[in-house]
Amino acid sequence: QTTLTIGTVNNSDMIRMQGLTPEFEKQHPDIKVNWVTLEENILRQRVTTDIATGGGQFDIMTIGTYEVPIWAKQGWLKPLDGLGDNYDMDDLIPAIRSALSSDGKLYAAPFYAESVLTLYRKDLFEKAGLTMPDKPTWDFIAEAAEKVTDKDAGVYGICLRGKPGWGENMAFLGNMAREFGANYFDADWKPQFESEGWKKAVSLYVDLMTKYGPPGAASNGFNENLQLFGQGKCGMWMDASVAASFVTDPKQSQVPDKVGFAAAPCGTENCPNDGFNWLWAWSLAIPDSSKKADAAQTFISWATSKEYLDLVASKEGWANVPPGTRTSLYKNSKYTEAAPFADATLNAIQHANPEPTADKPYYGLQFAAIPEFQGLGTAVGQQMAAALSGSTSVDQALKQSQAIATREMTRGGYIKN
Amino acid sequence: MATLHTKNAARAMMAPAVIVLLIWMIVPLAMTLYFSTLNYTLYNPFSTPFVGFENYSYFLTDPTFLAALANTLILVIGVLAITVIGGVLIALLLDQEFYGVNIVRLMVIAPFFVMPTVAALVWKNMMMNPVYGVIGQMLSAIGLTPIDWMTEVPLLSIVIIVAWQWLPFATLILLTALQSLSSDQKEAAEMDGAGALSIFWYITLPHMSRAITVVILIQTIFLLSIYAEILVTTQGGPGAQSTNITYLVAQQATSYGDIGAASAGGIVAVILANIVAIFLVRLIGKNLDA
Amino acid sequence: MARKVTTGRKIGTTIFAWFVGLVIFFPILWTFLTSFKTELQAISIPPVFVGFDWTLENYRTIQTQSNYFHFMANSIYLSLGSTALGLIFAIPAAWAMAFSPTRRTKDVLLWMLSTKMLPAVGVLIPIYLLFVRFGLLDSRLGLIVVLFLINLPILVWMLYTYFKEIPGEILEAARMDGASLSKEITQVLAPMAVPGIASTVLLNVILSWNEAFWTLNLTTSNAAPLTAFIASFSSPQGNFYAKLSAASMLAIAPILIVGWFSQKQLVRGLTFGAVK
Amino acid sequence: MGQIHLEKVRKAFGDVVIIPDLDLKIEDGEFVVFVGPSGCGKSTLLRLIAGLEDVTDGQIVIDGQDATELPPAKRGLAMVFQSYALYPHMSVRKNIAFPLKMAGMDKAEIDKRVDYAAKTLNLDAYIDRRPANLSGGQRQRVAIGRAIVREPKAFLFDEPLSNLDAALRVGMRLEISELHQRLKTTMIYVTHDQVEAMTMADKIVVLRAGNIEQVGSPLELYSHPRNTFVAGFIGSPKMNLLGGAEAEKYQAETIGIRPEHVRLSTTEGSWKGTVKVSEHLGSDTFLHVESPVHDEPLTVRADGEFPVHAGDVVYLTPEEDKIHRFDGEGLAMKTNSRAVA
Amino acid sequence: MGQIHLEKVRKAFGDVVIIPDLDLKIEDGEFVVFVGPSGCGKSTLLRLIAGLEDVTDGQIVIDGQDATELPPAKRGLAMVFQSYALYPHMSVRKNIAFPLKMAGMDKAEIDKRVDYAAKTLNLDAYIDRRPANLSGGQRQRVAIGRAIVREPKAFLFDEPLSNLDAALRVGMRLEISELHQRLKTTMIYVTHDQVEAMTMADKIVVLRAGNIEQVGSPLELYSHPRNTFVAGFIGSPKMNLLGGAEAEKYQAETIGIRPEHVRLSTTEGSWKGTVKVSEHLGSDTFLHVESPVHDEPLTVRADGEFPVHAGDVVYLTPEEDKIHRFDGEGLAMKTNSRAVA
Ligand SMILES: Nc1ncnc2c1ncn2[C@@H]1O[C@H](COP(=O)(O)OP(=O)(O)OP(=O)(O)O)[C@@H](O)[C@H]1O
Ligand SMILES: Nc1ncnc2c1ncn2[C@@H]1O[C@H](COP(=O)(O)OP(=O)(O)OP(=O)(O)O)[C@@H](O)[C@H]1O
Ligand SMILES: [Mg+2]
Ligand SMILES: [Mg+2]
Repeated sequence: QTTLTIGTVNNSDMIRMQGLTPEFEKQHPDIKVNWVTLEENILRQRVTTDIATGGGQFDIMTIGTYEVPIWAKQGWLKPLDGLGDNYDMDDLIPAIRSALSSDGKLYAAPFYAESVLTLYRKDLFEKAGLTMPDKPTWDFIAEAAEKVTDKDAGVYGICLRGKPGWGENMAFLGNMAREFGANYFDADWKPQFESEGWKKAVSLYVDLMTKYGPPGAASNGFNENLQLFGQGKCGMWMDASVAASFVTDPKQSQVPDKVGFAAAPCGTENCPNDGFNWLWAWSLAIPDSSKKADAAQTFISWATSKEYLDLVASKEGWANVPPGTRTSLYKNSKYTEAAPFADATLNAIQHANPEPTADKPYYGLQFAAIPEFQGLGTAVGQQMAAALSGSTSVDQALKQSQAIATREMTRGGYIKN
Repeated sequence: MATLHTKNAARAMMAPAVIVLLIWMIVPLAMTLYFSTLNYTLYNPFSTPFVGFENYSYFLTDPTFLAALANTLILVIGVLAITVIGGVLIALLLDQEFYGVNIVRLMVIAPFFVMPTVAALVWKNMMMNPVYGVIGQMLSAIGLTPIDWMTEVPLLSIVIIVAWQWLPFATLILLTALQSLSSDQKEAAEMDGAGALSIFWYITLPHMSRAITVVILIQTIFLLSIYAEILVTTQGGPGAQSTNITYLVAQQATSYGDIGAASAGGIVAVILANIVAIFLVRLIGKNLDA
Repeated sequence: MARKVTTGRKIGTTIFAWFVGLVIFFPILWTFLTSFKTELQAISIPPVFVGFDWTLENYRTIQTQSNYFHFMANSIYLSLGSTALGLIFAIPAAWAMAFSPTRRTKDVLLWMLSTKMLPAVGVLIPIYLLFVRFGLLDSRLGLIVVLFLINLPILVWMLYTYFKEIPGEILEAARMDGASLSKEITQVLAPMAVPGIASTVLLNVILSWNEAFWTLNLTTSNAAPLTAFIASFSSPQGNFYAKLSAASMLAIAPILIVGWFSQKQLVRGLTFGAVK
Repeated sequence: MGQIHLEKVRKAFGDVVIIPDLDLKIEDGEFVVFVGPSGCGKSTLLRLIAGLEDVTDGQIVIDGQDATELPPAKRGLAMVFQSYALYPHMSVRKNIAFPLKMAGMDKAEIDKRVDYAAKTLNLDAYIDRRPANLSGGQRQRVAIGRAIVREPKAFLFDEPLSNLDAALRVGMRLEISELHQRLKTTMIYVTHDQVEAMTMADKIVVLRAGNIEQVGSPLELYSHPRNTFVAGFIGSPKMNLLGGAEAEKYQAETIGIRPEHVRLSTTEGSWKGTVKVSEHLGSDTFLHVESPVHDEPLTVRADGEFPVHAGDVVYLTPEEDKIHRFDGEGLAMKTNSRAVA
Repeated sequence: MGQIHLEKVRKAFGDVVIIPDLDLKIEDGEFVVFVGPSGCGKSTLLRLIAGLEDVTDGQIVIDGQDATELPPAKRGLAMVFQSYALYPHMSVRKNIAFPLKMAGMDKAEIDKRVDYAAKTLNLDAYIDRRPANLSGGQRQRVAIGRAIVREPKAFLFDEPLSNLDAALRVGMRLEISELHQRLKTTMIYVTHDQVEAMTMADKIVVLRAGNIEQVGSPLELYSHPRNTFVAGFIGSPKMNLLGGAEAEKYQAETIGIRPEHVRLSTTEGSWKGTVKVSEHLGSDTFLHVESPVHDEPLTVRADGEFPVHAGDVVYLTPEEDKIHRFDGEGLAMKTNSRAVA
């Protein structure tokens, strides 16, 4: 008998998967699954240390689109070439598949994926006489935020991430900056934080949040915003598309049927990817050090298969299946009926293209898939939070960010001098 | 107590503890020293060229280094101030006669048993959250704007959380010290015409000085390495407003994966800690004849 | 002791002291209450104190999601194991320092304490590499050794200050009576120092129980204690206050109860010779 | 001034009555010593006078003014504790100055008084030391110094010498006596040391279980103990108390004879006995003699060296006129009548 | 057996020499008392004999066998500590049994011996109590019990009675003396109590700063002190030591006269003086008399009550044949020659 140790984040889809393991073990009596569920930051720290030192503690790791290309390049991951004949790799949404592949080989299987959406309160918009366009612009968002805000009633026009971190506020701000036409780095890896796009984006962000945002926005992450929105305190919220399933769940939200979904807003005329500058997929990968690669592939194949989606649907309902990985799911009418956000999500994911381009030397959208990004992004995120909390000005924060980033990129050897 | 035989025995008995601690100190320290001279990142652990003091200059020129140094001191001193002053006051309170003294005592010491991570999580989410936190709601209820603790006063928030955890420790030690004050001395002072305040100031407080020193010594050791509380609450931000040296070092390792810089930072932290230690030893030298 | 405390004053003190006690205890009390709410009640505004539907749902969810007792058992193993190991090393050392002091005793003691000032993160990678090399990752033994080492200085100091209170003459008497060194320690010193040893044990157990850096970084699942348990409930996606509260209560309850029951011991030992 | 009157003073701790109704008048300038067995309430009584304990009932009048409800500081008394209760963190100077500082006296005046007190008590050389660096006798003097600077109405001493070694005790005893002669301030002194009580007191108060057994000058108590308790308590070695036939000879229930009032001979005398233990001090010889007249050994003292040893036979002759007679209740009987025999 | 010879024993702590070259022979069965001022090295000497400290130089020979290097347990000596050093966590029975258990004696034999010791010391009733529940005297007895069960070659006592109160001290003193008479084991006893030294010792060793000043029987020391130090140290109250003109009369540098060897009169005598302090114990009267013959007050003892008080004039007449003469180095001079005057 083989025991697989799986390190995973404590997100609800993973926890659900953990709950369904007995089904897997029933099908594969020779495999036992041992879950290590940890909070995201701690998990990342654990698996990074482990894989870099060859600790061999995990057979399967839950990692994201950020780590996969970097680790694959180091040869730390086993290519997933034994997922089985029924796996139907072509069914994976191409953007996701490409994000998880290196040299044409898949290194991690997507468990669920997300892009960015604009969630808004239909009832409040109606009251304010507003209609959300399919592709809103930031001008419209600003206007709407102002109109919807009613601080006496505890309603804030807009809720956005403010908590510092490369996967927290920077995920959003990186995305927003791109909507204004800016990247993290130029083609020569020079950081771009003092460019026009960043300035516009961050100024607008700080401006909106100070005027129409909830108190304590600088420490709001996904969860805090989810709570706020769920309690009907937010008029709009731009965030990861998974949010959609939470806010429409009556057990978690007080406004399940009042939520509308739209594309992420755009800041410039022809914004890249139609504004969808966010792509993330929590994926399962096998470290090269694992001695149980076969069993691990068996498990991954099960957990990311179509059958798994059916299994979740049969136990928990279609609205709760992990979204964003398979095209077939979005063709399934049972799903699209149960999940009002299905179209918006698919649309967002399909439009997000993480490939490098002429002016963007890195892989990834709301992040740059280079090892330095994690630290750099977090440090910059701290500056943004400082700007948001008012302890520094936007210009100052961007200048600092530029300095920090330049320092790191120089140390990393990207910038030659 | 001092024949050659017992002296030799004593040496032999001390050896195991000293040796294991020496190993525990030296082996990682040597490795750290070695790593601190390499360009060693977690993302490329196979090529680790020797770079001399580059990591040190990189760490020491980190724009947040000085801020972190200052924050470390503020954190240590702030927590010490709160716990010592609060500890003295609560000890005085618990030394009084009142109904339910034992229950109040249990309530006061409870935070000491709470894991730092749990303490930080509870305070961050359930106490200090500006919208859902109890403090925020109470402020709203009386018509004030809730404070956004983690962004407006991040360092203070951490000081409060850490002080909450250590207050029982200080209280317990100071209470014992208080209760060990011979009633003779208090009575003598009373006969000498001292009022309650004078007794406290001239008799009780000096009597507790040794206990206060011990509280300071022990707490400083733990406070210098505060990490979990920051990680869970502010993650050092906003900016570097709540980054201490330990957190800065940790960031090098965990978020940049830069083991070279983290090692250099670790060595710097050790040096700083030793400076503090020397200072402490001076401070307690006369008060703590070991 | 001398003169009467008036009832009025006593009542005043009572009210004030209870207020202070409740303020300090409030976060724990609130966590306790929240752990019995539903997620929505947990974040309801204004907050509800007792007028909610008490539910055990959170505890049930937690138990199905992760095996609490496995983590708790590890916490017990680790804290007791490291403490036992610590005593084996610390008692002789403290004996030597207390009863055969030299000019350097104090320096050695302070040096020992200063080893605690090393920032753990600075040496994480070296230790991790060593653990990989010796195959100690995720083993209870490895963690017991680490916890033992980080707490040893405190252990030695506590025992030292405690032993110093014991008159050396008694040990000399034992020596005159023909006791060997090991008998002197096991049959005379240790039984006399039982209260001190007990409080040392208690403090060490608490510190080991709550240690969250090494226990998180060096374990995966077999040896993972409650600190890792908490890490799986601290900020998942979605509303989590109630579940977090329940998990928090589960993580701290054992040590809190032990601590409350043995607080007298703890207080006595905690004084680190601060009180003469 | 320092007149202290206790009127029907009663003290109970909870239900336990320690001092049942006690009356005592202490006149100005008197040196009063409280003696009594351990636990009889000496310290309690002193603390009641000091105001460190509340009386359960009764009045304490100091200099004609009711002080029962006054806090200690307001009574104008100074106390020297058995433990000295010096402030360990203050220098000798600061210790002595403390009561004056508390009284808000100005710096110059304080210094003057402290210097004077230090000189009087030979403490000048140690004035800047901490108590921990002083010998027992020096500490004692600091405690007294702290008491005298205040010029109190009366001094209260609770076994102040019991922590000192024998030699020092003799010296300090003389110092306190001299101090009293010089200051003429009322002093109340608790001790369980015979010699201290006898040599220092103007008036000894013998207490038993919170009751006063006898009050009088030392020699009064020595010569005319009111009852067997006082007889046995005052004098060292203890008075020999005999009952039975020997007592009947004197028409008493019990007779008492002090060791120094028995004549010793190796050849003849009233009572024949065997030496059980002999203690030869050079200056005196104490014999513990077993004799048929009493079931416990009789203690006898001879001046100088009396060369007998354990097992030797000796004859004892009590000095007739030094025999004390007690009745059935242990009370002294009027005249010392001769033996009828 | 219990013969202990110290040969050229030297002890230094670091650079400080506490005992410089000391020779002493203690014969089997002797009761030897060490006396001397505080800090003179009495305890150190005892601990050297016990083996609790290493000698710096010299030899300790016990029963003819060199024990210098032997650990305490192997020397066959038992020690009773000043603090008694009982094992607080063991019952009286276990305390007494401990040395036997350490010696690996079998259970039945241990019980037999412990019971016997307990009976001897009247401890049967407390045999299962812990030391904390015993009175001072009982604890003392347990400590002795623990020493006697081992049937040691010699007992070492370090001020065993100094923690007891006066009354108990007398009783325990007698008990130890009796024990010695019964066991006839060598005993070495440290004290600073005059009375204990005089009454218990077969042989007193007077120490000063680690040197032996005189060794002899109590009465030898009392009557023939070898020098002024011993003269002043043995006897209580202290011998009066006079220099100057009075001494010259006796062709000596210093003369000494004990308080009990001075006759007192209110009318006539050799020396006229004024009473500075008078202490009336009933049984004795001690006078401290200021006289032109000496700059410090002379101490004089009168038997019984001698009714003079501070300020009265008295006349003192030393008993000629009791005068001690000392030369310039403080050493006693051979014969007591008469005054020439
Ligand atoms: N605070 C108290 N509560 C209860 N009982 C007390 C208290 N203080 C003293 N006692 C009791 O009162 C009695 C008298 O005590 P006190 O200290 O006055 O005796 P003492 O004559 O000074 O004895 P000693 O000679 O031992 O000092 C004792 O039986 C003691 O136990
Ligand atoms: N371990 C030690 N280190 C240094 N000096 C010491 C040590 N033990 C004793 N001394 C010194 O040796 C001298 C003799 O000490 P010891 O205890 O033998 O005196 P003592 O005659 O027993 O005095 P006391 O009558 O006060 O008990 C003292 O001056 C003391 O300070
Ligand atoms: Mg008393
Ligand atoms: Mg001694």
